[in-house]
Amino acid sequence: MRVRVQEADFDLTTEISLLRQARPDVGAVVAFIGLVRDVNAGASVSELTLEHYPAMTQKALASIAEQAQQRWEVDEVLVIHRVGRLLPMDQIVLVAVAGAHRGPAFHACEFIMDYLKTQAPFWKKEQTSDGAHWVEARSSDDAAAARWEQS
Amino acid sequence: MRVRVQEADFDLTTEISLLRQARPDVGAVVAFIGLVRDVNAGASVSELTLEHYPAMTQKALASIAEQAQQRWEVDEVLVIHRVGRLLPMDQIVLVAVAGAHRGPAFHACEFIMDYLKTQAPFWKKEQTSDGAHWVEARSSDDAAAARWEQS
Amino acid sequence: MLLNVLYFARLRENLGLAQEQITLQSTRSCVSDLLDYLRARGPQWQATLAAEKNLRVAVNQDLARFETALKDGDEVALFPPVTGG
Amino acid sequence: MLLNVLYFARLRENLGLAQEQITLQSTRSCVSDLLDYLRARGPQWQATLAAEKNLRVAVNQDLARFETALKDGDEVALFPPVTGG
Repeated sequence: MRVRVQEADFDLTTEISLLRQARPDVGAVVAFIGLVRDVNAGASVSELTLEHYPAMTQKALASIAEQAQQRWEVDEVLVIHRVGRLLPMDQIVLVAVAGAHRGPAFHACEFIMDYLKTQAPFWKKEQTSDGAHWVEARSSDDAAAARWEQS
Repeated sequence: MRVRVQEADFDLTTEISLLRQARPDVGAVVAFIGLVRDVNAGASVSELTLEHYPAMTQKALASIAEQAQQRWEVDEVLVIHRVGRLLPMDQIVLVAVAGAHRGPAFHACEFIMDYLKTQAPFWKKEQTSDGAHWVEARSSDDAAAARWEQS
Repeated sequence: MLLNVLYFARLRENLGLAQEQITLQSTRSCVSDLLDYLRARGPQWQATLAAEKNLRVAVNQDLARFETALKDGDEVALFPPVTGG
Repeated sequence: MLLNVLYFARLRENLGLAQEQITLQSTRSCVSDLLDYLRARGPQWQATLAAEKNLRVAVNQDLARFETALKDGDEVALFPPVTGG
């Protein structure tokens, strides 16, 4: 399990290669890439600033990735989340899961994203045509995370 | 919708960049990468040959991608499938879906893979420690595709 | 009717044939009629085409059923369940 | 008990404060007691911390509940619902 929080951009080919390195038993990689959109809630976005809670971020992401590895048979998990100033079309987050088969890899990747969206301490502030404002949490994200709760 | 069948390898960063090109409204990309495993059904695999039905392949993949775009709100779909001789750890297939939000992108990507596995005319022949043999279709793939049938 | 028949993967190997042209006498035939015609060629054909659960068919490059009707000039492909991806 | 209290995002901006040390008199307190203490500071604090549905808390870097018990030396972070990813 690899977790990184960084200002720098990341390269997909490089990161997926590292994830699979020396794992010839891996048959499936599922990757999610989150990107800065130039519109949000109807306003055009010129810039985004990502704030986080450094002491907690790594711990929260590692815990989410660990839960995924306990629930699904997957071999490797990578989470990279950027912080600082970002522009439209910039990459924000990469979640990549490698395993023998695709089903568990899809589930683990979507689970990590849904939990990251509701439990990892990041906050977005947008510069829009209407001024600067903090992005509102979406109730659809809470609903997405709630789907995974075990009865 | 872009569909390619080729012997050559593909580069993830390049392909995802092309997919997102000039689409600043894209907030989510989900990518699946299928890889040659060095083991299958207990035997070690030294080489894989992928045969296909050229006149049908493009048409079948395009139809699957189109169904996904009709069912989920996604912006761009890319499918690349390799044919010919491949070695363990080689990339076989890339399915990448770009859209505003992650839920539809995850669903569309998994749907395309499940249908590709059961409907696209590719056949794998493995060279293993037990000799050469055609890979058997997996009933779990039929079950995965059946999940998406609409009632 | 004249059909262009293609064989892929294990079928192509077992039958030793990738492609052939076949003329069916009837003007109203479906995929099953073509299969019956082929099975009558001998034991190797009978054995290779016996188990319908291991047989898939495409007519004019679209997945089809054994009861799909055929018409003059159709391209019919016979192959095992697919294993790509 | 001595607490290290952190504020993030909208809370940090509204309160004009990123971090402070707070001494609660009681030896048995939970997050809600800390919130009551903070709300008593004035209208800006009252307003910013009023809606619990827009408030999340972490104790020692783990997400916690308003009824989570606090102990001497804890790091308590208050912030709005997260919006990363």
